[in-house]
Amino acid sequence: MKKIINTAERFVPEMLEGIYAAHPDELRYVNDDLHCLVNARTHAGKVGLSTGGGSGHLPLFLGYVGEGMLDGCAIGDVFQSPSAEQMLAVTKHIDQGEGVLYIYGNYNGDIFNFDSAAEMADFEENIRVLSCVAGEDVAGAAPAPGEPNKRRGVAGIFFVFKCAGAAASAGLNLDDVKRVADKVCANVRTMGVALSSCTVPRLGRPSFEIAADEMEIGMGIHGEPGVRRGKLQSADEIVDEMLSPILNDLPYGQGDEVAVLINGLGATPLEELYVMFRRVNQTLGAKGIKVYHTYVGEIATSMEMAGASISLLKVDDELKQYLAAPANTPFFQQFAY
Amino acid sequence: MKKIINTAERFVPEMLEGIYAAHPDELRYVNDDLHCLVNARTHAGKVGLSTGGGSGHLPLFLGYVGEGMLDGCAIGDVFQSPSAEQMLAVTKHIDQGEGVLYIYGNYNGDIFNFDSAAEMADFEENIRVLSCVAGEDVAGAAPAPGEPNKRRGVAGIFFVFKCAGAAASAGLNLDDVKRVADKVCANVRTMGVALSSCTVPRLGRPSFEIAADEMEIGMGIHGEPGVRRGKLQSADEIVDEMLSPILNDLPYGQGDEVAVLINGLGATPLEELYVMFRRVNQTLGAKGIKVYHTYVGEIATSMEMAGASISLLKVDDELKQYLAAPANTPFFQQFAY
Amino acid sequence: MAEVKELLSVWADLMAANKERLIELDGAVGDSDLGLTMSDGFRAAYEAIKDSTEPDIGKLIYTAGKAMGAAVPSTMGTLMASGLMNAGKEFKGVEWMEDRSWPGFFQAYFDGVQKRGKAELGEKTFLDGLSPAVEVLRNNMDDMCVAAPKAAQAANDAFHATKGMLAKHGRMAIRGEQSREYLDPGAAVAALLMEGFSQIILR
Amino acid sequence: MAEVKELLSVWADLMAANKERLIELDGAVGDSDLGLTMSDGFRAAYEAIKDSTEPDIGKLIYTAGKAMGAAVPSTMGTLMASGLMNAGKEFKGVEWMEDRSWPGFFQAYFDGVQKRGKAELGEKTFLDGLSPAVEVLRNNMDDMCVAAPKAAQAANDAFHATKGMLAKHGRMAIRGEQSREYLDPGAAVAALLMEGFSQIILR
Ligand SMILES: Nc1ncnc2c1ncn2[C@@H]1O[C@H](COP(=O)(O)OP(=O)(O)O)[C@@H](O)[C@H]1O
Ligand SMILES: Nc1ncnc2c1ncn2[C@@H]1O[C@H](COP(=O)(O)OP(=O)(O)O)[C@@H](O)[C@H]1O
Ligand SMILES: [Mg+2]
Ligand SMILES: [Mg+2]
Ligand SMILES: [Mg+2]
Ligand SMILES: [Mg+2]
Repeated sequence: MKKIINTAERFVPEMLEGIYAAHPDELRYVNDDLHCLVNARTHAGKVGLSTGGGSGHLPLFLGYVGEGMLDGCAIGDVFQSPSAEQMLAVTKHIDQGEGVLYIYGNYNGDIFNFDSAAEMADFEENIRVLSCVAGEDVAGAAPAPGEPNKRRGVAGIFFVFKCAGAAASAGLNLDDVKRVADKVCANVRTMGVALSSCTVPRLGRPSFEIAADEMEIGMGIHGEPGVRRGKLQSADEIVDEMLSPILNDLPYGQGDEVAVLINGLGATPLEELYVMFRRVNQTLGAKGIKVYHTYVGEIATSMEMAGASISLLKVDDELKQYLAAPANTPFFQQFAY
Repeated sequence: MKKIINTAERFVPEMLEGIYAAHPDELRYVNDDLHCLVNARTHAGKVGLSTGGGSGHLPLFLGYVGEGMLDGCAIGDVFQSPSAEQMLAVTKHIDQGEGVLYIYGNYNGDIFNFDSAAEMADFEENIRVLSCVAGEDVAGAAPAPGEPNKRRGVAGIFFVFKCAGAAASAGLNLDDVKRVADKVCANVRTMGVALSSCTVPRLGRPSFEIAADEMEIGMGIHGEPGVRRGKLQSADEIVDEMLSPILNDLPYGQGDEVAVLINGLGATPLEELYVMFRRVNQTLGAKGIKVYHTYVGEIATSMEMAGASISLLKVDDELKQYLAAPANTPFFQQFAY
Repeated sequence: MAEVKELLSVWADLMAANKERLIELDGAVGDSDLGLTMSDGFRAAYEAIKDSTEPDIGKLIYTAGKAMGAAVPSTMGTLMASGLMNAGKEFKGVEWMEDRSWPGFFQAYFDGVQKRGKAELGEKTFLDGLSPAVEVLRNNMDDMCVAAPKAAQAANDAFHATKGMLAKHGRMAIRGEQSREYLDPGAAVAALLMEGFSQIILR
Repeated sequence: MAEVKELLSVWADLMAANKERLIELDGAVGDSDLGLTMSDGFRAAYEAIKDSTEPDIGKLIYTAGKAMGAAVPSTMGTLMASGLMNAGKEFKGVEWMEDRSWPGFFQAYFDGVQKRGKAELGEKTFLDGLSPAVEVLRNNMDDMCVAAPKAAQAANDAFHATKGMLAKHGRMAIRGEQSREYLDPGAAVAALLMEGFSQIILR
């Protein structure tokens, strides 16, 4: 473990102190708890959007709190859900009387706590809460009809934040914002590859072992096992192996349009992400799928893990409009396109 | 070496293909050479700003070509200067009759080639070229009076791009844009720390060895030796050791204002950069130095090197105005603040 | 009240002693955090009540559960919090823990976990570890000194029996059929809970 | 013309053969690229002219230098390009390389490097490796078979003598006084150039 930290215990609170100090005009915390982060500005009459999840994924989750995206975020310890009480505190602050949508990843801990928080918000505060649970990692099997979705939520949640955020800013009501969020979830698919492990500070050792010449296709963003461990291959081979289950998971026709996200997990240079995008772009072109817009960078990380993920979002005119809307948070800025 | 690439030889051209494919509306290349990158838009009457340098530092250098920043960039192989011919091709394209300012880092290879390019631009094309060479790494000794500056240019060049870019967009002439760029150089100081090496693909092995419990204070962004190798310390201790030579290199008084850049070298998580900023902020606060604005993130990297750098730019009203101006490039977006 | 404090104290110590083992079990199939969350969580639960003078056992247990949920809001942390809080609700107003009350305590714990996690028996979770133990307790209500070690044994057997089961919940479920090859880490926690219970009963 | 092609061919081979050594020398004080840039650069220089039918030796050398500059625009790559291009200018119109011409060739090479790099002798650069060799050539103009191996020896000695010098240029200059402990990698290239020259003269 080679980290620039003081102690493992103080890692998350000190990171948060740094974040509030760096962005004093944009971010606040509520309930006297650094883990309850909200946009410094409120927008009367707007549906509130909240997320939450473990630390160690910056810019995910808190990085997307800001103009045109989310209103609040409950922050957990590294790779740990925040508590229901923290979620509730954020919920109470961001509700403008129009209700709140929770958008979070499909992990047990988060589900249990957001469910509790939603119950408390309803019973104790009379706030209407709906939830959108993102789970788009095709490393997991597609849910059988009627079965709950067990797929993990990974980098694709960024598209949910972006579109739902733009929809809420455009004045849609809670049910409609949820419809937009659900539409994104239904149309986004992700696949990852890991080349090296991250180390959770409090564990003090790598979350998994991987040989110097190996990669693991489909590994999750906390180091959960993937679908295949094997020798490190060329960028084009890796991309092909990642892209094909993504493309097979939704019907694609000639002329369909997608937004692409090539996400770095932490230690992989931007240069390599662009080498990957080159291949993605070639393959999509060959299949007659049009790239509407491309995001390349670190959008959802696993501390210092080396590796990347590819997400495709199949877009229609509505999603295109929300994707292209401006956004301005301390960690993500986008002019309208 | 664990990289998502095809072959070391094709690494840079394939990365560039990916970049042009991802940003088709914003970027172009000239001279039939992927290494000669220019903004897709031209601005009549504007002074042209160009940079150049080796690959492996994304978003540096090419990432700052776009609205409100630079007009073109000549791109070299990993950690290698581009050629004078490539620089000349970019220069010819971006010149709008108002002359061109070269802004680049203080490295021999770049200096020799930019000097050649400037001579050619003058003799062959009648384009007036001025240069601003950024060298702000306090790991090197301050130049004796009358001696040339030997300090390396590192992440602080971002501030030069930002301010000179805003000045050129505001319509200043070549001499004035150079004055602004030089003012930034005179007022910015940087210090780095490395925790792990990067690997140049064509070398295929780490550029230097460093033990699992060691760090090197003052290491350069190509792995050039620093000022002290020692046991990894706590974040606060590391920041203290980096900050004090920065603060000692310029006179600071109560109420002086600075822009801060906490830059990740590649593999260090954003979380840790914020832990560092927390300490920087404390120390500046204790000295009565005001933080005007903070940038935290990967601004100038060394492939997958773990580590970070701290840059302080002492600002006056003019520099504040140029820093706060909007910018929009494929790799860097900023709304006016 | 004394027994409950003692029980939580023993649980805290046991989770701490088994921290590495739980990290390893969870590391094989999940994210390696279970050792940390369980040792921190039960420690927080105990700390929250250890100096309390609250005579109401139910309130005490509820408070411990709430502290656990705030301290370690992970899957198992939240489920253990739900178990404790539900047991607390069940024992509200009770000031004296009789031997015969223990089966009901663990049943309430079980119910709290099931209500939050919505898992069924046989789906390879904590519930599969706890359930046979609760049954043993219920069937040996009259002598906890007999029942408790038997229940501990039953929970431990049940933990080992999770190998072979198909995971339907949490991180392990992603592995599908492959999950059968692994022990369930949450069920190991159930075995530790019953082990701790047996220790305080036999003291 | 044949000698020049041969010389560049030998240089390309020598740089390739010494690639690892140059990487190591540069790795100790710089960025480890020198082995790559020199082997690629001299290869490119040779490739650019090897099939040329250009009779003008000056043009040939100039072309080789330009190719080198485009292929490896690093510090040493650019300096070597400047050296070759300057030598090319000097020998423009010459179609026959006489033995007595070689000192002038290397002097022009030296001048080209110095004009671009603006270093003085004694500042621990390539120039310090080349300069004594040029002097030996000039002093033994009449018999290159004697002069060339002597010059190679002089360049090699001069390379070793860079240990102790204070670096004033490039990456090594940052180290200040500490730079004295190291050999200069660029001077090693000078020694290889003279070694290659000696080889073709003695063939
Ligand atoms: N729905 C559920 N009901 C009961 N127990 C569950 C449920 N889901 C998971 N578990 C238990 O939680 C254990 C994993 O806990 P934990 O490590 O905290 O999860 P994670 O770190 O994956 O969030 C599993 O071994 C299983 O016994
Ligand atoms: N101004 C200069 N004039 C002549 N030679 C120089 C000059 N600066 C550096 N050198 C030579 O260049 C060598 C380093 O070359 P190279 O590895 O290409 O540099 P870098 O990789 O640091 O850009 C030094 O060892 C030195 O001999
Ligand atoms: Mg776990
Ligand atoms: Mg967990
Ligand atoms: Mg070098
Ligand atoms: Mg170099």
